[in-house]
Amino acid sequence: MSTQSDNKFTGNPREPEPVPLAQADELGIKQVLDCDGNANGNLADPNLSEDEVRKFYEMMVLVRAIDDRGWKLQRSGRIAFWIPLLGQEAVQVGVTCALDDKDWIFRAHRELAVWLLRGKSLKMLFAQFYGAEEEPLRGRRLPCLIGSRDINLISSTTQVGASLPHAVGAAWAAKLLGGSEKFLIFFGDGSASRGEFHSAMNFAGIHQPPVMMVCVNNGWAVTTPLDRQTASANFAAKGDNYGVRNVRVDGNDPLALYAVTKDAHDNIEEYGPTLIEAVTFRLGYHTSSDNPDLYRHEQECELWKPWDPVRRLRLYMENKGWWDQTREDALIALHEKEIQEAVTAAEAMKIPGPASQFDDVFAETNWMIEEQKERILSEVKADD
Amino acid sequence: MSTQSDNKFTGNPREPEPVPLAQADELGIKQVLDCDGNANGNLADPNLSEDEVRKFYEMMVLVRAIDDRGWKLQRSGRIAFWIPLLGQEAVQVGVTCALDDKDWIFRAHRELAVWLLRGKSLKMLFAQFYGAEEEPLRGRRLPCLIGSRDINLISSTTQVGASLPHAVGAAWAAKLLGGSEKFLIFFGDGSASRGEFHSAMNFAGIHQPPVMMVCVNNGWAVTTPLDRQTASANFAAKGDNYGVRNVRVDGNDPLALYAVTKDAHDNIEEYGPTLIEAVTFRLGYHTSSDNPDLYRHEQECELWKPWDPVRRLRLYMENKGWWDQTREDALIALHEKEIQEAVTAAEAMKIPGPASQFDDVFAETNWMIEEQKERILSEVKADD
Amino acid sequence: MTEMTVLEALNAAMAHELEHDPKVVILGEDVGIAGGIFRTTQGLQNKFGVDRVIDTPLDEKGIAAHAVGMALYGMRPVVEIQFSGFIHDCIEQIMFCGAKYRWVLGGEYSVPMTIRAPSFGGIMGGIWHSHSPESYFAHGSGIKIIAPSTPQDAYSMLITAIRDPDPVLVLEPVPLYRTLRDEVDETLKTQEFGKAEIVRSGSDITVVVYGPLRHKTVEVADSLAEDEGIDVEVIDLKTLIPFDIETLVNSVKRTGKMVIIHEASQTMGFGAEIATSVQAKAFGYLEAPIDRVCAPDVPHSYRVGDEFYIPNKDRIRAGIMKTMEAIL
Amino acid sequence: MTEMTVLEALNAAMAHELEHDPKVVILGEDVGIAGGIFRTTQGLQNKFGVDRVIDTPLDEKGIAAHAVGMALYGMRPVVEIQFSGFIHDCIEQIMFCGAKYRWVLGGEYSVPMTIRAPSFGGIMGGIWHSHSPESYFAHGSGIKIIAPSTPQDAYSMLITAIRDPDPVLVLEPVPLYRTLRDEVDETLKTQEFGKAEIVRSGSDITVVVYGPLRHKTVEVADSLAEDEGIDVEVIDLKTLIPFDIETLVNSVKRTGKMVIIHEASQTMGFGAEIATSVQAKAFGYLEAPIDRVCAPDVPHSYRVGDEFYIPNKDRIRAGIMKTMEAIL
Ligand SMILES: Cc1ncc(C[n+]2csc(CCOP(=O)(O)OP(=O)(O)O)c2C)c(N)n1
Ligand SMILES: Cc1ncc(C[n+]2csc(CCOP(=O)(O)OP(=O)(O)O)c2C)c(N)n1
Ligand SMILES: [Mg+2]
Ligand SMILES: [Mg+2]
Repeated sequence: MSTQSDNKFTGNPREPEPVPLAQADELGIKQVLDCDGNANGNLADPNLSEDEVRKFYEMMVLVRAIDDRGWKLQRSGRIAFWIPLLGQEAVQVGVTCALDDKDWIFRAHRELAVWLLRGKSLKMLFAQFYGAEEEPLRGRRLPCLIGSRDINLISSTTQVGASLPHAVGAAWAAKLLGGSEKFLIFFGDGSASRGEFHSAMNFAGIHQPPVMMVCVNNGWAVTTPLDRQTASANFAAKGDNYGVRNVRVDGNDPLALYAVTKDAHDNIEEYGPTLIEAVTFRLGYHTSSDNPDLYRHEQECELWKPWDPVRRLRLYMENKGWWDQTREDALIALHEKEIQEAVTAAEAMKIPGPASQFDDVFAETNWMIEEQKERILSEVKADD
Repeated sequence: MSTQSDNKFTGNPREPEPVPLAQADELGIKQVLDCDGNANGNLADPNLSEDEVRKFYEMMVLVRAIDDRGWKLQRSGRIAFWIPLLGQEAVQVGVTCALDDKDWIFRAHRELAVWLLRGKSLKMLFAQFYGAEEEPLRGRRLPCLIGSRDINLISSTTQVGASLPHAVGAAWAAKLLGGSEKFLIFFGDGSASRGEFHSAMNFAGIHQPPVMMVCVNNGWAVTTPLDRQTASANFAAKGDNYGVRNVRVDGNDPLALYAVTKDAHDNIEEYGPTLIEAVTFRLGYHTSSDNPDLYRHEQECELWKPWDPVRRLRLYMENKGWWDQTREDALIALHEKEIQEAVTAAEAMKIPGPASQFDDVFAETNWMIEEQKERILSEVKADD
Repeated sequence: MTEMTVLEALNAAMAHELEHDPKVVILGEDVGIAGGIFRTTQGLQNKFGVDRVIDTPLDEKGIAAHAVGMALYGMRPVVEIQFSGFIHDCIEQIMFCGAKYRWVLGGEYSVPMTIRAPSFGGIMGGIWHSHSPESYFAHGSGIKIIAPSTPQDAYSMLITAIRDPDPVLVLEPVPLYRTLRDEVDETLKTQEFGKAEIVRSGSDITVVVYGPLRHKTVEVADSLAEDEGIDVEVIDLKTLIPFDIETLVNSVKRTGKMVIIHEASQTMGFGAEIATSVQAKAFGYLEAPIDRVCAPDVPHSYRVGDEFYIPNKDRIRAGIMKTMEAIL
Repeated sequence: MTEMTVLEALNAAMAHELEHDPKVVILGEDVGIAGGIFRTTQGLQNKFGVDRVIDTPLDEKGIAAHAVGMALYGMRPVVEIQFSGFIHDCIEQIMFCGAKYRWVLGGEYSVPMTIRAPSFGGIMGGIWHSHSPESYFAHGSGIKIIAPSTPQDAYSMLITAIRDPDPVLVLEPVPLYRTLRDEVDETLKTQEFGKAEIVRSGSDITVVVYGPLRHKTVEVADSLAEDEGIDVEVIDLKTLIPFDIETLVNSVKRTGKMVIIHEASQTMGFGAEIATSVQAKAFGYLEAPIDRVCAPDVPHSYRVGDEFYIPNKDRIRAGIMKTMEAIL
């Protein structure tokens, strides 16, 4: 019987495991690209057009640049908090592009690309980071917890995993009412330990709503590695228990992610719900409050770098003759300019005062809230 | 995609499924006895001695007689509530007999045999049904929710499934502190839908405490059949997801239950925890408040009757020459007498007054409880 | 006008909404073929089908959570929690997801779900089958709480709850399900929340109550009028969040005294909020402290809970007399 | 005497108990190698090993539930909930399993578990990272609630909690973790629960507070003495269940006025219980209604919550003045 006690604790981060993406076949991981960007994996190249692949690539580069800027804004004290996405660009782009705009997406906490892929502006994105009054969530939520109804993007409720049944429930409702939307939720490996994973998978297996559940397995939940989270390293297979179709996919391979999600999406009538495990790695900090040096072996990031999704897709495009350094330089320059404009705009925006935050508790307010509001506003006004 | 909508509802109970015990081999169900009591199943006869088998049989007959009497007491208004066990005698007897007395058992709601197998009296059992002050739970709990520390039997907290992690946690504590006890919990197929099943299996898989989790799969949770509870009819296999060893066993075959539990128990150091799915059937009502005619096809009980655990073990004993009608008659008469004595004794007992129920909220009481107690006792006394 | 039990009124309300709004679904354990443990939904699955009256897995939290998702999409799910003693696993989902989504999502989404919680004691159910859950839902924000305790209120308030754009918790009076029968005017489909009812007007003391104890309290009031000449005003709160402060304050301004009666245990029971709010607004009119007659801070005992923990008539009477005598 | 921050005091308390009682274990998300999100358990796993300081799966309910089981066996698990905004999934397990087991099992078992809930606002955390969870645990029975807000109290009260034979919920003051440093007498291992502390004695008005606001309140009191000549008595409740009614009542008998201040939202916040209990026992001494200064019944906003929802000094001052002026 293997026990936790066998692991003598040394106080140092433990030696990293080999990168699972390097053993995609043995581990049942669907993969198009190898680490040099050649499409010779166990999954056929979806053969997207140059334009489409370029869109993937440019968006991955853009969200990486946003992440970089967000991090710096936090470090310099301009915004209070930041949730990095470094290394996880592929899953948000590949998956989102496989859906229709009318499909609903429930976010976890690292998927900024959905916002932009669905046509919202960089300016409003930074407005959310700054908590501006005019962004859809009106300064109520932590930076990065974006969402907006006009693009069918639902910001999570912060308790990780808790919205899994919301996605399943919404999909079930659409099915019952004859809606044509499909539903997708991103959630982390850590979040799967919560009861809602069990509930959501169970209901999904029984009622077969049009939902895709994307487990972004990045190997860590804050400081906790996978083998302290579950004794079964294969997340996808957890679907078997519930009669839910499932697939493991290279989470750093935008083409494989696109292909697998598109298949699940387009055949949802036949397949029912799919649990998609995207095997990836968080190259950055958990959040701006984190310090991975305390718990993660420095070697681990090094091992994953050859599997960097941006690098792999760039090599793929270069192999095809679709990309070169000139274009890269131009893209970087463009992003820098656009991001700077967004930052400048966001910094000029009004942040909410106390009054507007009293809205939206109910469709109609009540005497309790109004009385409290009046008192607080008067006390604050009286003294300031 | 199969959907619930395909099931056109008729308003009548649906046709019964075939009895899974009849297809034990195909369904991976461990079985010693066929339905005529011959030991020619896929699991070797544990070859228990005549005395041992007789003990099993007599206890199964006794709890069935208690169930019958309890039911009648409820129907005649002598006790307020009853939880039948008819048809599920084998699992409580076979499993309990495979453990040592020091091992902890967490109950679900139908296992009366543990109480008697561990040496507690019939009189105290009926005292609990009547809610007498002198029984260990002091009239606080519904009839049948028995438990007592001196036999390491823990009454459940009524929310079904909620005590699964308590059993795992207690086992984990024993392991950490070097205790030698092992732990076992009974829970129903319905209860496995709750989040605690997920938590308990997950922690058990990671930390490998000495615990056995017995899913008494009786096909129903009140009016809800298995396929509305989960899309995976094989409960045992759910252990795979969590790295928890698992086994399916004929839940109406006391010898198979004994053998499977004993194996899990004696090899717990090597195996780690085991999820045991006991496939059985509730022949009776869910509780005294239930009416199965509303939801269960009358044919279903008929199909299960040949698999009656009491009948099968009796045939086994008769085949061995260990049992005959004379002994049966004597046993029935003895039980009737003993039960009558217990009823008479229980009816003579004091039931608790309001005062004693204020104890045990905390190790030491506090002013809030004492002030409330004093007021209530005075108001009640003043007027009565 | 039709004579109905409380149970029949609830059933009729659900049937009406299922009939007239395709977005309404009923979800819960065993709500289907047999109509639930209490038979509140009897006949509904047969009439509206398995996609409108849905048997769920045994997972209260999962039920509530999926209903939140359905409601986000625009459905009006009506969740039955089999007994309110089993509702606590849903608190995070109801209070910190469902009830917060409107605000947290910038006002862009709403969660029009109804949670039916069969509550209160009196059926010898012991701790988990005799529960008053309101305190776990009355703090925080984003959910309404109602406690109808007549057939008419059950009918009109349940329909109102189903149509409400926000989450509503319905404390259903289990002990009255079959024991209370009265006329129901089915043309009164809705009833504004937040309005208390003066069930018996009186000038000597204000007694605030909600749930099944409303009826016992009126009986005690009547007998006090007869035996002692004390004229008790009995107010059934009916809506807990938002509660009808105006009616309470106006009453206590007339009577100068208030006793609050509920089945939930005393400490942090809803009586604490009523008392605190009322004294804040009517301090100068109070002739005696506001008193509470409640269950003690002890779990509900199978054997003695119904008889002694839930305020019985002796205790209600003694409680009223205590405040009356405090003045003398 | 050693100078410590609140965080260091909590760490020292756990280290001491781990060292001296083999039955003590720490459980929680990320409590191991990095010492938790806040580093409260820093160094403990390294010193005591992975079997005493245990990283759990991301499953608050599961953590609480397994700790209940460990405690039933006789261990003294100390559970860290990463942020108290995530504690609501544990309510059933803590309140309706852990806190009820002693009674429900006839007094034959006990559940000596401690739940550490990093609470209160002030770190721009928004709704889930700025939470005051006490109302969800103060109703019902079987659990104690404490809110230490000095290094000494953190040290002595956490040790007392770990040694307590019943479940104890510890509301830890996140905003003070690193910002408040003071002398700790490590020989004072325990501190009796249920005793409030008169932090500043005064004769004009009683102000009851708990948690981090204790410090702001004293500042306001000092400035009121200086600016207005008002002599405010500030009482830090420290234990919520069971709370120190005697100290509160004695104080209000002297001052005739009471204001309660807390970060939790107003309706059914713990102030409701304090006010109701105090008016019941000191009615004749009150010169004004008991007032509450709290967060509104609105979720905590990332942008404005810390500044305006949590009572700031302006609001505390205004609240005290309002009651003072009510008298004039
Ligand atoms: C219910 C709950 N518990 C704890 C937290 C604090 N927390 C935020 S993210 C996180 C880890 C999540 O891990 P995972 O699901 O794997 O996602 P990842 O951060 O790796 O993307 C934790 C513990 C939370 N947000 N919600
Ligand atoms: C959490 C919870 N929800 C609902 C109930 C009411 N209830 C009592 S037994 C039961 C069915 C349990 O089914 P199962 O676990 O299969 O056990 P069985 O009754 O079939 O033995 C239900 C729903 C409960 N006790 N606890
Ligand atoms: Mg992760
Ligand atoms: Mg069952």
